[in-house]
Amino acid sequence: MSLRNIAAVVFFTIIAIFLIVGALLTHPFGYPENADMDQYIIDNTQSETGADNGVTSVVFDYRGFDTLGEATVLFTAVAGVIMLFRRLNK
Amino acid sequence: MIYNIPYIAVVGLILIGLAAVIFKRNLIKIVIGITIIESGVNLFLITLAFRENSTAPIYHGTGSRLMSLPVPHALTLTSIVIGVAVLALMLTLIIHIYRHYKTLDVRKIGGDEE
Amino acid sequence: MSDILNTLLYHSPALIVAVPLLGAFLTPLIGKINDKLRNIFAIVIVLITSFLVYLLVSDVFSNGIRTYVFGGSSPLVNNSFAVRILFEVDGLNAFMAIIASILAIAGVIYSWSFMKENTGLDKYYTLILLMIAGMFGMILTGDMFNFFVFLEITSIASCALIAFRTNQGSAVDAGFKYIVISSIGALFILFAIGILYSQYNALNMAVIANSISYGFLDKIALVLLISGLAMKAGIVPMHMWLPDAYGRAPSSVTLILIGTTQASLYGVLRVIFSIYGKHLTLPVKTIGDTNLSLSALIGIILISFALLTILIGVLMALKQNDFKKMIAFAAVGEIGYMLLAFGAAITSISTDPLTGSTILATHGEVALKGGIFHIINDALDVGLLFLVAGAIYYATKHSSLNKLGGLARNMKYTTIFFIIGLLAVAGIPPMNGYVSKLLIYQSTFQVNPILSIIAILCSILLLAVFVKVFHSAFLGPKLPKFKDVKEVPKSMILGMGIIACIIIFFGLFPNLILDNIIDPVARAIFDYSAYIGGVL
Amino acid sequence: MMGMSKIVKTIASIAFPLSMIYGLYVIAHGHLTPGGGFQGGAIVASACAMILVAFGSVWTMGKIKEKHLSVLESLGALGFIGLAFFGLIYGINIFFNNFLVNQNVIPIFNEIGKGLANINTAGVLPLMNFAVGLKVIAGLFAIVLVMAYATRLSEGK
Repeated sequence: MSLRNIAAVVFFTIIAIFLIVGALLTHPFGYPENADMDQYIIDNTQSETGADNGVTSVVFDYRGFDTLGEATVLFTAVAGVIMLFRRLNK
Repeated sequence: MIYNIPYIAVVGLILIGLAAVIFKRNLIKIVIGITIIESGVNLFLITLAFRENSTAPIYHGTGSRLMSLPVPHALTLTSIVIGVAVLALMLTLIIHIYRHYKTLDVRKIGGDEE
Repeated sequence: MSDILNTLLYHSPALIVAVPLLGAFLTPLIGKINDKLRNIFAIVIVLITSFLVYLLVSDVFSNGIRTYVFGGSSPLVNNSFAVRILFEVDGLNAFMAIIASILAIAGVIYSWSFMKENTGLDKYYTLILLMIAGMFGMILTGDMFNFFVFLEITSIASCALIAFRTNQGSAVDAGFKYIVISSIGALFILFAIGILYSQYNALNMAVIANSISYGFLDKIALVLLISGLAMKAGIVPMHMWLPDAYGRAPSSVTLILIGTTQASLYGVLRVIFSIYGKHLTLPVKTIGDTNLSLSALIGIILISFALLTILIGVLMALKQNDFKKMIAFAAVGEIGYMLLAFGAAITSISTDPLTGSTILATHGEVALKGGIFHIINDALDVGLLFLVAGAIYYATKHSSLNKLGGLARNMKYTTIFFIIGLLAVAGIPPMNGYVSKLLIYQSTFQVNPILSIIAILCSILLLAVFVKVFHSAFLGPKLPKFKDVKEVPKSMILGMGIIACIIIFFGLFPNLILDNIIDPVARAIFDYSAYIGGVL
Repeated sequence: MMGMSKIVKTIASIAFPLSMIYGLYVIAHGHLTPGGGFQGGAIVASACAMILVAFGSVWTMGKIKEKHLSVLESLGALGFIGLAFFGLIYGINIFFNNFLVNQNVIPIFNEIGKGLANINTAGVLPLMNFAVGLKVIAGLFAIVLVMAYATRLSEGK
């Protein structure tokens, strides 16, 4: 075992302990502590955005700018992949 | 306690992925590790959305009004698409690395060949 | 006329991100028509964006925080939670936007001649514009998840651009390292966002900052956020990708990459000072009689990482043989200086015994100013050096120091720009680096004298490194193989000239900058209640 | 890859239109039923990828080039950001404003869903779904096509 491996194991164990304790402390599954924002969206999705699908109303209306970013991520990946497989000489 | 099992599963997935990234030497395995971490995080977001006895957040006729939270669904959707984009780019780079070095072992790549 | 300007100003936070995005989507179509038109189009898009940044910044510095809600008119519903995404621009955001716009203009203009001989330029300009848009998005957003999305846009675009020279194995390798580190960092950040969302059911930074309670889960989120952002900012235990990525990418890309790194550093500041700002003076541990507050703990951790970063950056720069890699390690060292200043500032935060509000000691204020000023100085100085290295590569097709020599005779402008950059990075009086480094030495001396001694020594070593480079690359007899080397084309000189002029201006009138820009920014960083008040 | 046997080709060409229609259905009903532009686009793109696997990358590249796909993708992205920019002009003049609902810009779209209602509800949401769907189809197919074609070249050498 090299020094690098030992450091990696220590780092890994610390993260593991913290995350497992964190998992035990999270709110019980199925009972969110606080759901004001989401309840507002559920109650108002039909009247404010006109959509029946709450998720679509979040994706394209309430958080539409995120979706623009998401579409841009895909656009970036396509541009990157096409650029990396380009012909190198003119 | 029993209610926290989904979170333990999330932590398990994240730890498996991290272990693959830290300890594996094959580039493809590293990429698989990153994808597993990402699945763990997506699972975490989805578990946050669930409410006991709730339905999907879609109105159809006269259904129950207790619906699961819509925002984490939207976040997961975004994060899945981002994951696909990152995966495509990583595989592209791996193809190029394999063409240059004829190996996928991290210890054998990376030398300068001026 | 003023009507149009007012409308533009009102929409400017959205347009600063949307205009480069629109440009990026249009670039492949325009590239089909004509190559020159596409280059002009990219420059025009960046200039429009910079004009909008100018409008926004001048307004923010005079009138305070400005918010913009996407798709709705009011930021809050029922006065308690923010359903829609909103951009919140305070002094710190505005300051980072200035840096980003300077780097974007210089980078795009420089690209015109620098990249002329390559194929795939349609996609190159698309990705450059996407990177710029992502950088602005990271800087201006006030929403955690939106920050994550733009972080991913910048990291994917910059990864593809780092690997631009696919015929060099090391470039592809650098790109792969970068995407692995940055995607793991981004996943840490996403996980932390999930943890915060699960407790407060909010994604807006100001709303989270208002209701945060600093329980165990919040501590985990803090650690995940800072480590994820530190991976992207190139702080030492996770700096492995940075020299490779900076060194192997085309120089114009490196310039904008510096901006994205600093946007991640901005994220660290925002998380510590604004989101967790309420709890910075909370006592976390009692050792003997002294209470160790959270700010002291974070400050000490940051200072120790900063010292490691400075030492490793400078010492590794000493033994490099490749021009660009040497500058890249110097850039690692410079990141350490900023972190040192912020660490020193955070340690000096305490609770005022009379009023109960959090206050910053005098030397902490100086350190904060020095750190902020050093952000812009580092971007300009290291950026200029990278552009010079790119110019040398363009003219000679070599970047190894052993093969270069005697270039001063043929490349006069490049030599002058290199001298300016060298003096600025090392912190020699007439240049801007001197002012910020002096502030950092002065304030860290009050925290602990050893810190400032190490900082000064490393700065001297940095000077020694670059004098060696200057001697071996520019001075000496004219080498026969470089007989035909010419001065680089005009657009590259223009790109370098813009940055050099700003460096000299900052160096000659430091008080003007300190009073008008740095001072309000320092106050804005520290004042978390104003940031919360901008929304709630 | 030179394409697979005749049986695979026949089945793929029968299954292709079916999965394509299914994907387009998911895109069109994104605001009413589970699904949307991304999900439906991924379905259509995987139908295209099935054709790519069955017939081989050379044959597919002869039918459609990645340049054309790239242009299509740009058009989809432009449609999406264009709809966002229209929000600046109509209605309450905010970027990303859903200007067709509750604001009487075009009366026919000014309708609100009442439990799996008509397709002309929800204002700009269906239009954005179509734009994103076009983008995702072109984008994912371009990635798969370019990767398949590039790896074919390296095997030939």
